[in-house]
Amino acid sequence: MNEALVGGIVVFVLATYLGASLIGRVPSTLHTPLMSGANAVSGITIVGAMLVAGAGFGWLSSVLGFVAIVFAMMNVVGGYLVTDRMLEMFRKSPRAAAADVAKAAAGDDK
Amino acid sequence: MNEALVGGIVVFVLATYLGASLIGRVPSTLHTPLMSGANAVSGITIVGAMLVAGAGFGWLSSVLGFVAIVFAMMNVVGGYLVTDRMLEMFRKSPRAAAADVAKAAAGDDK
Amino acid sequence: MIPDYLERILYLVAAVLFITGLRQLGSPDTARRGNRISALGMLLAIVVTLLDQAIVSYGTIIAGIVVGSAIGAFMARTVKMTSMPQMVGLLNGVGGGASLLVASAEFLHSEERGVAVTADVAFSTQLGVLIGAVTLTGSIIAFAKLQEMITGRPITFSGQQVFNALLFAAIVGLGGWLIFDPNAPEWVFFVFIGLALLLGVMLVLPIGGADMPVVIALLNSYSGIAAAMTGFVIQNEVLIISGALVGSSGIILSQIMCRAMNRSLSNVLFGAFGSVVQQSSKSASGLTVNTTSIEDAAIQLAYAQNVIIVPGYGLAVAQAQHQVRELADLIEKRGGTVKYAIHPVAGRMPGHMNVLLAEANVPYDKLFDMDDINDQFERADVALVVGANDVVNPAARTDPSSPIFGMPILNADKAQRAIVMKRGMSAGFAGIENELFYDSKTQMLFGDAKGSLSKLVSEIKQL
Amino acid sequence: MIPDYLERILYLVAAVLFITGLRQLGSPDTARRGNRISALGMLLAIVVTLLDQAIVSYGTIIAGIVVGSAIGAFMARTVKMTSMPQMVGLLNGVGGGASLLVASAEFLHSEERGVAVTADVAFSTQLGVLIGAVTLTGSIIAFAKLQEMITGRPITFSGQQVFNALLFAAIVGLGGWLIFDPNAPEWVFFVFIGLALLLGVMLVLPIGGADMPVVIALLNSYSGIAAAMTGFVIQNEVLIISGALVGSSGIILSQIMCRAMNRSLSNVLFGAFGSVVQQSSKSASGLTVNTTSIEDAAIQLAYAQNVIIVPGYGLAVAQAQHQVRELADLIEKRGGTVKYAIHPVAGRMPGHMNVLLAEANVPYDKLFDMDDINDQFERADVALVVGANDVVNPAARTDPSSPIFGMPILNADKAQRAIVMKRGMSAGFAGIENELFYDSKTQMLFGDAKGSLSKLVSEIKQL
Ligand SMILES: NC(=O)c1ccc[n+]([C@@H]2O[C@H](COP(=O)([O-])OP(=O)(O)OC[C@H]3O[C@@H](n4cnc5c(N)ncnc54)[C@H](OP(=O)(O)O)[C@@H]3O)[C@@H](O)[C@H]2O)c1
Ligand SMILES: NC(=O)c1ccc[n+]([C@@H]2O[C@H](COP(=O)([O-])OP(=O)(O)OC[C@H]3O[C@@H](n4cnc5c(N)ncnc54)[C@H](OP(=O)(O)O)[C@@H]3O)[C@@H](O)[C@H]2O)c1
Repeated sequence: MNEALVGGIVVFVLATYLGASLIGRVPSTLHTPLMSGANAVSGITIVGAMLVAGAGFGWLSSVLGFVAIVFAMMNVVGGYLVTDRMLEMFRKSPRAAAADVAKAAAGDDK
Repeated sequence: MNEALVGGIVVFVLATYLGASLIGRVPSTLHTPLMSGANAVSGITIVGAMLVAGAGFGWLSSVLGFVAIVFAMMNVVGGYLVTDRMLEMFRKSPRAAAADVAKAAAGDDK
Repeated sequence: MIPDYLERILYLVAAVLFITGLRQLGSPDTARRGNRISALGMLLAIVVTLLDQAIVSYGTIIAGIVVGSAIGAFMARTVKMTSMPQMVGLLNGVGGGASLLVASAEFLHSEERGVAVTADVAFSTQLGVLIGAVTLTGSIIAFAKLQEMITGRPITFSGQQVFNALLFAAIVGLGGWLIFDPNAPEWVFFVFIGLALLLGVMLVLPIGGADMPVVIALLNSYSGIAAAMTGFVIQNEVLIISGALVGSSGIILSQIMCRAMNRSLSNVLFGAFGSVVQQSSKSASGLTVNTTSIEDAAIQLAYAQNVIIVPGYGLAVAQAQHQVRELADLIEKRGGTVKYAIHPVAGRMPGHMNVLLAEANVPYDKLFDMDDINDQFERADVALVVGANDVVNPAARTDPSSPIFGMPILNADKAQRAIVMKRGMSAGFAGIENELFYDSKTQMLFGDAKGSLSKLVSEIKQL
Repeated sequence: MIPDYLERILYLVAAVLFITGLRQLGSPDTARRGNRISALGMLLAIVVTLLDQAIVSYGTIIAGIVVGSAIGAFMARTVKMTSMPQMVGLLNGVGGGASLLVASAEFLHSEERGVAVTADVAFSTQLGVLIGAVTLTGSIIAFAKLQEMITGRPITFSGQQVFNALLFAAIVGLGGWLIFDPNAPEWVFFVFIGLALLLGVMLVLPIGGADMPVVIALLNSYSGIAAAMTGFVIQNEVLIISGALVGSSGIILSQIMCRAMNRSLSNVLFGAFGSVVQQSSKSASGLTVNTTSIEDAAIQLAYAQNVIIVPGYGLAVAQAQHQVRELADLIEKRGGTVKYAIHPVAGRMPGHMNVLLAEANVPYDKLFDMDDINDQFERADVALVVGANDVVNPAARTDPSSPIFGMPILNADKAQRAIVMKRGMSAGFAGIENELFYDSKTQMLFGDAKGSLSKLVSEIKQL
């Protein structure tokens, strides 16, 4: 195994644990936006698509790369916009916000 | 900046975020054991101490390395044992355990 | 055009923005900001990549970005709120498709040059191809099921499990060949892709339409892993980190979603196989229901002080959100108070009822979470159940043999009186009888929810 | 003796064990297992290092491990439960010391060989030295304060802030010199270390003894960062990962601890400077307290049905845990029920009361967390407050100008009657008056808690 691979594995493992610990107790209303927001992040493959399309590897790579960019960009742009639209619907009402503050004040250290 | 340094920074940043997200809502009874358990982990510097002491760098490094090993080992062994002793005192009672189960059953998805 | 180390540091910054964004997405106060922070990270990653030294031609890239963004933006702007889950599924599918294409392009390119790739790169490549392909077709099937282009019922056929096992074995075999024999003929690769695409279809077909949100969350996790594998192939850290983040958070999210429905992930994925069709333990024989008329129900609602409305999947089917709001406004104008009780898994996707009622401009502070309102049912004069069934089924509390036993439910049965609007006596998603309907305090108002609600409104107006 | 890649993978496994262990340490059910998992990770890391190719002589290493382990084990076995915080502080200090030594040894070794180190390695080295040194001496001061070898009060002198600023400037200056001039004379390095050690002392001196648990948690975080810096110096991933883990989790933990006391971290660290000595807003002038006698209190307790005992710091001072248990047993034998109400920050360290009462074998299921018992005070015949003060001060609920306003407190004032045992009318940790003592339902039983409790026991036995 070469250096870079091991480095990649280390980073992969750490990020995996990090991802798992990011999602704690999410209210169920946010499940769909969270799913869709995470989906947009998985569009990061756009980076790979750009590198394939732009590296001048010949026509085959360019074509595949082009389609990959279109796909990934749909995922990215669509994903973030859809999430934003959903969240716009879930604006917090003043009442709920006040309740939260009260809860926090009542001691959120358990 | 060389490869290894950047790799180190990447790993450092990921681990920092990971550490922060590991500690969520800890009941206050566990603050002291958690502190002491984390303290034992910081004894990982034992690895550095061993590398310094054992690398045959000359007497100065050996002496400093020896003292460093003793210190780090005190931290490691003392830390884990003290934590264990404390936690032994905090055994869960059946009552509390049952209450937890009830809570979980009542739906812990908010 | 920027030095290598700077590129890596900037990619790291992008990854940190993803991390911060995802964390903030998990709590209502910060969710919207979190999404934007995450989008900023993506923008940064794209800009940094544009500056990468390996990139020599920009034409294709710019064209692809423009086309893809336009399609994505159009889809996001025009989709109906209630079609969100299938939309997310589709977007997720194309994301997986992108990973598939990138990994394939890398593979074909190194074939072309005749360079022998090391086993670990070959391994990541084939894994990226496999997972990307499964994500692509799996998501398309999920989309089709939710869009009702194909039946929402689990699709099974005899020998399906044997077929799937063989399919999987073939994929593993071909993948192994590709990894360990750098001179494997090219057709092997294409057959490998074909079988992987088929696998995606086969995995999702036997899952019921109502479980698709969970499937999409899971496929989302897959597409993250596919991106991470692609990252190993092209040795790019930001792909590895972000892919792994999505990979693990997606799995956790799908587990949380299952738990809210009181089911296990494996039950969702493989439940259709070998399931002895659950006999509802309580059968309805010998019990009768009280029915009521529009006129009668209208009078009760008109003079009620406290009304709690319990919306369910039937409200979405009937698309009666505007009518329900009209009725509520009317009751309030006559001096009563109306609250909506929102069960976490009412409908067919998390937040379904919130989205639906928000569409009809129901004020957000009239929507109450289960835990906040459950104590108030006892004081309610009428609980108006509109197309909800499982989420008000008392068997979840009382009958350990019921498939929904243990799921927290809304206490509609504790109200002074319950009026239940549905078309007939059919069961809900869980396919079981509901004792509430036979309760002496319950009155059934049969008919399509939209129709009944409109009639109630005009009836009350005349009082 | 093992290949490089395998070493890195095994180190990664060790890091994952730390991660799993720390996560499990945060929840009561899994805490003990988590600690053991983490210890396993450390064992793995040590074994892997023993197999590192760079290690040529084992004598020193084995000797150091044996000596260090023996001392550590001895300390851990013999320390009294109530001295845990200072013990942890001391261990943390030597951990920081180890990082200091490793970084110094690396620096001196490269000096010796006359190789010029790059700026980034020099930077990590000096940071490791600095943080390691601060951790070492800071922890020692914290230890001394908790052990009452020096006064627990904040130690301040005029010009202290100027002095500290100059000290810090000197450290930054010398550090910069060392980083950017590879030919800096050797004395610069030793002066740098000396000043860093002094800084550790100066930072902790002005902090009050009761805040030491927070300081130790923070220094713990520092020692993690020092380890991570050492990792950069010797380019070892497991040091970087584990150090960063501890570094960030330690900071979060110290913030959580501050929040439980309703204070901010910066208030803890710098509160002693420029603090206008807080005048307690309510003064006691004109109010009188009701006192009671042993005989009277004994009768009340003997015939009470419901007694809630509220232990506080005074119980620890008096070391009266065994007497309190004896009294409770006696009441229970006579047919009453006794519960203990545990405030999260009662005493001087988190879990102080739990440890103390566990030492006297009080059954764990008689200890109730604040949230679980606060509703029950109204139904209690007697609330017996043993050496607690701030945690039962109603000003936290009612007086916005009070320094403890907003801290959740135990509702001892809601009980039918409260008996408060303390030596006199001195204030508690927060230094403020307590209205509860002047309440008409409250009776003061003055005297050392241990003495009063023993007398109560013998009195009740004679009834
Ligand atoms: N929210 C999620 O994320 C999610 C995801 C997957 C599965 N689920 C599951 O879905 C279920 C949701 O429960 P629920 O109570 O909302 O719905 P439900 O139990 O599925 O019941 C819906 C009821 O609405 C009635 N209905 C259908 N069309 C109607 C119309 N046009 N007018 C009036 N009534 C109509 C149906 O009865 P008739 O046919 O007799 O009218 C049916 O009994 C739960 O079991 C949950 O676990 C939820
Ligand atoms: N738990 C933690 O982690 C932590 C850490 C740092 C600070 N703190 C702070 O410490 C405080 C803890 O509150 P607390 O109510 O437990 O204690 P407290 O407010 O400090 O009061 C302790 C009381 O015990 C009395 N006492 C002392 N020695 C006694 C003896 N031998 N016999 C009988 N009584 C005796 C003292 O009054 P007399 O002198 O009149 O007898 C004093 O008023 C809080 O303000 C908290 O924020 C806690």
